[in-house]
Amino acid sequence: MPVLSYIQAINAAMREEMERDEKVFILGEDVGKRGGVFLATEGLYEQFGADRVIDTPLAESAIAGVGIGAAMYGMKPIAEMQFADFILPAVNQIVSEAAKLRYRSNNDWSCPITIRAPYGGGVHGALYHSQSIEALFANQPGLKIVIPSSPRDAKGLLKAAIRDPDPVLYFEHKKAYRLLKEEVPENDEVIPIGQANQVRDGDDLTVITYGLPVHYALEAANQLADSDQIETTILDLRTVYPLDQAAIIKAAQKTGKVLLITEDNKEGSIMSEVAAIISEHCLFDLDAPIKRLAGPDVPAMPFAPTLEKEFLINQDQIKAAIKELAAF
Amino acid sequence: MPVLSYIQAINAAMREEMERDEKVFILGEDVGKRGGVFLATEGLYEQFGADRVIDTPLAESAIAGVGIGAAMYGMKPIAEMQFADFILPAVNQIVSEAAKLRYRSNNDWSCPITIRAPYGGGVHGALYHSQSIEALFANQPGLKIVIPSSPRDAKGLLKAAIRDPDPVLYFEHKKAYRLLKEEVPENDEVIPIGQANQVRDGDDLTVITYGLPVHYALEAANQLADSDQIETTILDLRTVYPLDQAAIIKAAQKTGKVLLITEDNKEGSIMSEVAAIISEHCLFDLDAPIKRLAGPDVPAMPFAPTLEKEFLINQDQIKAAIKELAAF
Amino acid sequence: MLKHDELGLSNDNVLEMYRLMVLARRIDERMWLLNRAGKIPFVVSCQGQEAQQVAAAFALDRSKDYTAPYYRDVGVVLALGMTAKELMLQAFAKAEDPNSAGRQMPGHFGSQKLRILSGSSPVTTQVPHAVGIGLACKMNQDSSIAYVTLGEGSTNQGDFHEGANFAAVHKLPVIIMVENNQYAISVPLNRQVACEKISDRAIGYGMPGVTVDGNNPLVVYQAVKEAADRARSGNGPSLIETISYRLTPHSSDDNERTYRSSEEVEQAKEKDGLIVFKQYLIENNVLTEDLDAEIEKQVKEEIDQATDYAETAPYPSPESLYHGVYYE
Amino acid sequence: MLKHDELGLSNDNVLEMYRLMVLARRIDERMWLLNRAGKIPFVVSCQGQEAQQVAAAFALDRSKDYTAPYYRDVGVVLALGMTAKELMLQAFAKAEDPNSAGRQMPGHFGSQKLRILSGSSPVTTQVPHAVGIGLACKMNQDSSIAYVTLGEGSTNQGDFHEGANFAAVHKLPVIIMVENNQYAISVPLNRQVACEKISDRAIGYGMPGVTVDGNNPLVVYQAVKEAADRARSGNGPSLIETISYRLTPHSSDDNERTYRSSEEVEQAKEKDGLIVFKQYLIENNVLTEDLDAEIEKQVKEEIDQATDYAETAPYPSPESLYHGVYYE
Ligand SMILES: Cc1ncc(C[n+]2csc(CCOP(=O)(O)OP(=O)(O)O)c2C)c(N)n1
Ligand SMILES: Cc1ncc(C[n+]2csc(CCOP(=O)(O)OP(=O)(O)O)c2C)c(N)n1
Ligand SMILES: [Mg+2]
Ligand SMILES: [Mg+2]
Repeated sequence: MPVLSYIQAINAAMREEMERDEKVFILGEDVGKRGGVFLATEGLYEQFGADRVIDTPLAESAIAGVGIGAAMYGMKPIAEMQFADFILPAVNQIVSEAAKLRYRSNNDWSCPITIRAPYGGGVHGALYHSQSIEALFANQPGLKIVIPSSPRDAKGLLKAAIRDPDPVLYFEHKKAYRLLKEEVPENDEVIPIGQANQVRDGDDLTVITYGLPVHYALEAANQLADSDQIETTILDLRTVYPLDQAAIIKAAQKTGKVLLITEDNKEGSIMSEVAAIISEHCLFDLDAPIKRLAGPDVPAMPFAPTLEKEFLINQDQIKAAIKELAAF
Repeated sequence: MPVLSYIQAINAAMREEMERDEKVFILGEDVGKRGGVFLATEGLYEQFGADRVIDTPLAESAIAGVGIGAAMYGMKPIAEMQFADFILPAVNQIVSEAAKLRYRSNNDWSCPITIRAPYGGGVHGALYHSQSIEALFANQPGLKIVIPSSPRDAKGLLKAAIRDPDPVLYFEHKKAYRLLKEEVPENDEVIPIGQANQVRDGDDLTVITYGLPVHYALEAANQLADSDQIETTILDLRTVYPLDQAAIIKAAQKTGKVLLITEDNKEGSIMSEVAAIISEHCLFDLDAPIKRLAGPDVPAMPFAPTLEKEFLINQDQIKAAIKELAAF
Repeated sequence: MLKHDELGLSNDNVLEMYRLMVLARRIDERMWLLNRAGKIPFVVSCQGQEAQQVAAAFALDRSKDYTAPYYRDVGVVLALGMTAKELMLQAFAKAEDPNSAGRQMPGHFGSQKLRILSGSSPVTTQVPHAVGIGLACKMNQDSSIAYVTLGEGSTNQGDFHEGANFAAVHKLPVIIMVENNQYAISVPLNRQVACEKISDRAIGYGMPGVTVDGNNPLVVYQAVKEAADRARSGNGPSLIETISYRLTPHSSDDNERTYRSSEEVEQAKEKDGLIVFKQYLIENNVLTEDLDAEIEKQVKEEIDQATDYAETAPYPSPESLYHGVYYE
Repeated sequence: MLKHDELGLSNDNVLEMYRLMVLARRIDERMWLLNRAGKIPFVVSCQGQEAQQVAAAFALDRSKDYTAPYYRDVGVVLALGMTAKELMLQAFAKAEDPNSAGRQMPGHFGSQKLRILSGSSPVTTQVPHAVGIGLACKMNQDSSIAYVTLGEGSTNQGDFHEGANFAAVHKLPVIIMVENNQYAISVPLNRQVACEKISDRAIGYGMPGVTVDGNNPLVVYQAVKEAADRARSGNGPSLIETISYRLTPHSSDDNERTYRSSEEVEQAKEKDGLIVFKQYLIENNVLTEDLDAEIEKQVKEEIDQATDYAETAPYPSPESLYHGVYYE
């Protein structure tokens, strides 16, 4: 198996799906000759031409809306938002249209669009190139929201998103793009949307998280297994909306101690719903209060390195939280 | 004290604030001669003229964005969105701009705008005139979200919103407009934003809710006190973002049994965060799992009366949930 | 004055057009009666716009083109094959309604079979959708084209601009027709736009733009036909503005006396396209008063039957609320 | 050719304009060096647009007008009174940066004192803000006007359309200047718009629109002056398009070789407004090579000092992350 970075895995997923199905095409800003500002679409313009890798005018509501129209026709558009922060002009198209199309037409029309967007901080992106935006969409039935935590997942989940008959928001962590590398199958591995993934097994406590923090949690858990004999179960949500309730309940019950981690602001994050699910279903299984480790409730991650650092969750915090919970 | 309906209280708050402060003005669709499609601004055009009660072109991003610009100048705009469902084209202006203006300028600029919008269902409004849209904004530090549950609160909270130096989203339940009536002080009662309100006292269990369900919960609680001797504490959140953590914790601890009610879809609602707060802070005070009563996870409330009814939470469900929890 | 045979329309063609206009008008009138009798909760009218609607639809290839009509386009959908019965099923919100199975309000059309894109309530979102259809047609060498309508107020939404621009840059087979009926609810044209004609916007997109008399179906037919030919031969999109007047209040919830005089409305009624066209047909010996009476009679019967059927048809079952959120 | 004295500009005026253009250029060049040396994480350039920027600012009443400059407008903010030191403090993300105290990236200007509206990263949101300022000026009988800029690609956003239309309908004192530098990152003009000139959009709003040579600061000055007079005398907004060329890659993160040739860039450099203006000043005996050398020397010293100061200035403290979310 070739070793691919997270962004290479994303690129490979798109290439393979475009080779497999003529209905798949890409539209977005600078996705053509430029290959995307992060190079996610590198080489695709050359391979598939300007008609299937479409540089759009600078207008996100049109990118989403035109994609939705094409999806209604039966195409399988992959719409790229240059940064997740810039998906906001397209919220009406995504929430009022994509999410509700099947429902409002009683299954007559559908909207098989994938909307990709780089999210997350730690890359000196400042307030508007660092945000976690998933919670804003995570109350909209009809949508699915996928956030991969590794190259292999990135590929398999993107393939699933493209093939999905419903609209999928696919958020990719821009710091993971080149940081994460691993062996990724060349074959047609499609990872089902809607299922969380246990990435580590352990009896002392459970960490539930998604995206880049899965990587950090794994590092921390492995170190603490060595240094402190703390054994941690880690559940990677993979799909953050709608949540895999059964997997969350099972993972929480397994250890009775739960640490929830997100890079997003704390209040109103994905982890609020995870905590709510656990508190509805596993109250008597818990041996410690649920703990959330999240970004602070400030509008977004600032530019200055001192502030960016202060905003981001770090390994020390994760380890301290794990130890505290294990000792509870 | 005069008896006012919920919408009359809203109208009175705007009139009084416009009389008090020349910087207050209204902009929105049909707010002028028409007095608003629900008549929330009735009579204000006549009293204050077309320059302070401005009929805008049909464009929500401009209503928000122009309001934000005027607020930067030092004005106190009240922007009306005709229905909360139609705030979505303005999400970028609200989230990227209003919410972040003070922070990104390090307190140099501020944005004292109030954005009013009728939300909620039960009025045959179908998918796009019935939505609860608060959760979409309830992860954005810099914003405040207020939802009054009674005429008196509607007036006092709207006055507070208009005077607030920061952007406030003020959602008014359209079914409450003419359903709810009570005595409302004529004087300058300003109800502070950020503080929940205990509207009923009881030792058996705690209901936490906001908006129109407060009214239903009160009815149910009073009936069950008579019929079943169940005594319920009811906490009206009033401000749904950022939440009044202290009041939530206190109310949960008081009875050890908590029922959370929202008209919104369940997953990712305001009640998810309330449950998370309780599960972080009051685990050992709880005698029963946290229970959430909410709308189903379907895109929105349909038009047909059978479906609207099936979507909406009703008195029977509230009573059954209270009884079940009391008996736990 | 332009004659129908110069446009290649036979006497049968124009009689059929006239019949559909009458049918649309009478359906609308019946709906108001039903609404005032408390039998249906809501009506939004086509009255005053039927002539342009039917004429425009006739200029399309109704066997293969796609349409994204807006809520007043009863004339369009009838011309495309929707029946009075189907419209009444929608008005009564019954399970058999093919548009949405009673989920959406009247005026929210949609039919995969008739290639009518499902519409929502937030105005103007359909413009990018139609552009997406145009894009898909072009990519698939499908000679179908996309036709989309909206009101003049709605042209002030960002989605109009973004959609029109996208269509022009990519030379897509799209016709955007603006039905300018002088009002957006209560807001008259001169408070919506400051340009002389809505079609003046076309030059800013680099597409042809024309303004025609919406009360003269033959000039509308001609303009749409030209635009359709242009689109089908690869020469890109067109903007057409049709001028008429909204003869009813905005909807059954509106009170138009707050913002316009009955004299103004009465004057407009004299120019009603339905009357204008009837006169034309009589003067040109296509229609007689007898034949007209016969048409009216048939239409009435059709509507009577449709109403009876719809009124007694079953509502969607409560359980159906939960279906069609995602692919099942 | 137009002469500066015909415009009422003295020799001192044009020399000062020239000095500011040079200062802007050299600051920008220095930032690239600092970026390539790893000292600052990001640059977004004004190079090629300084002439139009400084000229436009000089046509305003810099003692009272409001501006909403976009990220390339180093020339504008310098002309308004921002200093090299302040810009360097921003580039180094230091606490003393008056724009945002190191919270935002370079190019995100803002100063209450200088009436420069705080800007964000999502493009075009500033257009409605400027319109809101115009509205507030009009309401307060304040003879100030609002000046806003954006790139040609950004005119495709809904906010451009909605903002321009609002300003025109309400005849507000606003100038919208589009700095057309031929590219939006990698996407050339003809993939962004299909109109001949961006100023063709003005007629669709009912406002005057002109296109001028952005490399000739005198014609830019003249156009902005006329628009300012129009705005100040109550005749509403104007649209101005200035044509120039982006001489650098989009930003320090861009690789322009993927989408344009170095020949094309070299050709454009010959028409660089800075060179054109220098020649003009020399030919008109306002500038000599000696004086130019002196200006360059002073500018260099200013930038050296600014850089030294900014480099050693302190970063914002980690604790400051939590401040300024709401009014404190
Ligand atoms: C985004 C959005 N904002 C507001 C509304 C409420 N609304 C429904 S129709 C309408 C006026 C539309 O006017 P126009 O476009 O001229 O169409 P007309 O109804 O006159 O045919 C408004 C404001 C809406 N449906 N969608
Ligand atoms: C809403 C939004 N979408 C995308 C971006 C990313 N982006 C930053 S600048 C830019 C191109 C802007 O082009 P133009 O308007 O021509 O201005 P220029 O940079 O050429 O001066 C893009 C796509 C953004 N900042 N905001
Ligand atoms: Mg209209
Ligand atoms: Mg540009």
